[in-house]
Amino acid sequence: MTSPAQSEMPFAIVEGEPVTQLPQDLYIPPHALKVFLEAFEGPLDLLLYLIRRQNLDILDIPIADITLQYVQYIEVMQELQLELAGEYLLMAAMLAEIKSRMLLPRPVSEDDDETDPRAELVRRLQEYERYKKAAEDLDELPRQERDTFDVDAHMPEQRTVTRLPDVTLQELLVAFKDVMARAQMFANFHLQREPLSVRQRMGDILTRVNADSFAEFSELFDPQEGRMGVAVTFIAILELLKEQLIEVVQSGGFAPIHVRGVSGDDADAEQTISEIALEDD
Amino acid sequence: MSDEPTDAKNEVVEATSQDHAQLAIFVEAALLAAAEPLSIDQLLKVALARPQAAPVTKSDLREALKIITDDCEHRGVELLEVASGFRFQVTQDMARQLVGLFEERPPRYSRAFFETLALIAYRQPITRGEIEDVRGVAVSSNIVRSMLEREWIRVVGHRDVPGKPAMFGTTKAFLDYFNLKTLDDLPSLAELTDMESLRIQLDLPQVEDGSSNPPAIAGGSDDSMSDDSDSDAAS
Amino acid sequence: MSDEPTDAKNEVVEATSQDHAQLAIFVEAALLAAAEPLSIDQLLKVALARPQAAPVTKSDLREALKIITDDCEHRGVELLEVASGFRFQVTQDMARQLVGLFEERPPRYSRAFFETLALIAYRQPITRGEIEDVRGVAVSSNIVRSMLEREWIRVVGHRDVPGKPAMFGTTKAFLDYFNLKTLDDLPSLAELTDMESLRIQLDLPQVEDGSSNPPAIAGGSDDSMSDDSDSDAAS
Repeated sequence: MTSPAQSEMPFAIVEGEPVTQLPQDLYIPPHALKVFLEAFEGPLDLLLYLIRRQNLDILDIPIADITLQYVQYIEVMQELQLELAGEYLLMAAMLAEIKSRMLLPRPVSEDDDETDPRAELVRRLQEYERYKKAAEDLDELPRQERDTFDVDAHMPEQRTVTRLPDVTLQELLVAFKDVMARAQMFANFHLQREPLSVRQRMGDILTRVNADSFAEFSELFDPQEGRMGVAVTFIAILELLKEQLIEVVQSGGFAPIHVRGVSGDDADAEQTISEIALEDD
Repeated sequence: MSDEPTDAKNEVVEATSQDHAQLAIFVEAALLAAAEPLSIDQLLKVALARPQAAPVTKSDLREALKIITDDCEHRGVELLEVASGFRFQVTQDMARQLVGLFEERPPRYSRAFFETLALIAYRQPITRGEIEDVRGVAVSSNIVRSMLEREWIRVVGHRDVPGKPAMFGTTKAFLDYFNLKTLDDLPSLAELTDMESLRIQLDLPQVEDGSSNPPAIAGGSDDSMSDDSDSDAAS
Repeated sequence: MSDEPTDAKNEVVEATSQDHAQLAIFVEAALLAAAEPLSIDQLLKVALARPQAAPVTKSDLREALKIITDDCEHRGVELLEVASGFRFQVTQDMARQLVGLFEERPPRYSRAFFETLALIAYRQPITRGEIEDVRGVAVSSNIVRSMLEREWIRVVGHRDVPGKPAMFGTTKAFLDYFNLKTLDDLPSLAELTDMESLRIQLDLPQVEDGSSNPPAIAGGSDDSMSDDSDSDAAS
């Protein structure tokens, strides 16, 4: 196995020149380094780059060296004040942990891979690399707009007969029944409009959400109250948001929406993780 | 190379008919891929932009276009010159054959449409405001307009209140469409309780479609035994 | 007609190669006029909707498609079968010649976009969280949204875990765009160089024709009796 000497390995290539040290006196255009570092799709991608660049065996990663290099990258990124995704710091912590476990005496069954602290990391690296490759393959497939084009012949004007929708008497009757039933509902609603006031609902919501825990958005609605009741709840939530008494949070595009009361700041989880990472260096 | 090969210069490589046939293939593809008609100038520009562009003149292009025109004689598309250039177009004849391609499935009316029509039928004469009162939401002008256009409803008078709103009622065409003699034949709400009897009783209008092709369909399904096994594998 | 000519019945008009050539002209025009690929079923419907429709079978259509394919051999366009049917397109060779035709550059997609797309294509149905597990970074909402907008992916169900995250799968439009007929046509995944303990198994979903994914998923868990021994070890 090649013992990778850090001095020989540029951690970045800037304008064709290998960079083997952190830029201290030498001026490197920050944007160049930034572009280089931003090319990574995440910690796994960065790790793979470090491993592949040195032709290391992915099944036998020299964890100590790789960890050192990895952490140096992280530091450069932080120095450049790149917005560093939390995942990078998590990975640093994981590497540090593996490194320390590697120092512990191994169990007797030396060749049992299950006990290799690196196993999980290797699995993730391999899996990621697999899909990284698949993505490249996909990108290379001949595709519309780039490698082939749709063709079309002009269609001469046609007198198109627009067909009108068909209607059955039954549909009409069902619609009538529905609308009359709803009118009934509205009639009831008129009697109980008072208790559904927005202000009162705002109070109700505030008592249900508090600063310490989230309430699920959908749970704030009671279907039994009917459409108007739901509307009142919704208006109340909007009003509370406007008055900044609650906040609405969604962790991702299609994730459930949560509501909580507004109070002090949240604990900074990232801080703790980065401390672990640097501590270990 | 430019426009017109001068007869005198023998050095000028003259495009052969072979070259023109090749160019025709290129021009055909360009016209089919382009979203808009292409003029001779545009075709020339595109032809010269080819990675290994053989020199091409406008008269070469005209030769190529002639080849394409001749080639189309036995096809369902033709090369047509319009104001802004050349384009491929489905022939008139073929366009008539392609009716099935653009036949849209008739759209469905919205729930709002049905409810509005039902209220007009069952509660006529009725104003738009009154419909809105019952439905609890505004009635879009489009809905009223499309009913008027189908001549299912008409304005039967004006309510004697501020604004003099129009009152709507159903028409004879409405009754005809649903095979009803009078409004009294409209089913009552009570009848809805037994859907099954309703369906039998009502003689719901069948969609009359003169163009359905029973013989053709029959022919198709005759073959289906052998065909289906194929198509399973194919699709 | 063509497939199984019963020797007995002479009345059955058999489609001649002449008829197939005629049909090919029609099919070519239909495919050129249509904005989307047309399946055999759609072609059959359109063919039968012709004003004086001669009876046509699917196997007649396949004959016609073969004629068109052969005819394209010397042209800049080709007939291709993709997931949702047949379409004409400019050949790759010709596309390179047509650089001058398009001002706009083709849309470019980031690495993050393709890695996410690859995971959805190869591992569908897959949730966003599962994608993030493999990639080791968060998946941006923009990427998912733009895939949904292009209709390359769709929500095929929800994973039965807390939060009920949406599971994504690819669409026919995705396959069409990449000139593929089925998911099986995707480039195969790289083999894993395995440590003994690492057994990562890929469950490539079968492409069920027509039937949408949710039942396929249900089918998957039905099969789990036989599969589980493997997949347990995997994930």
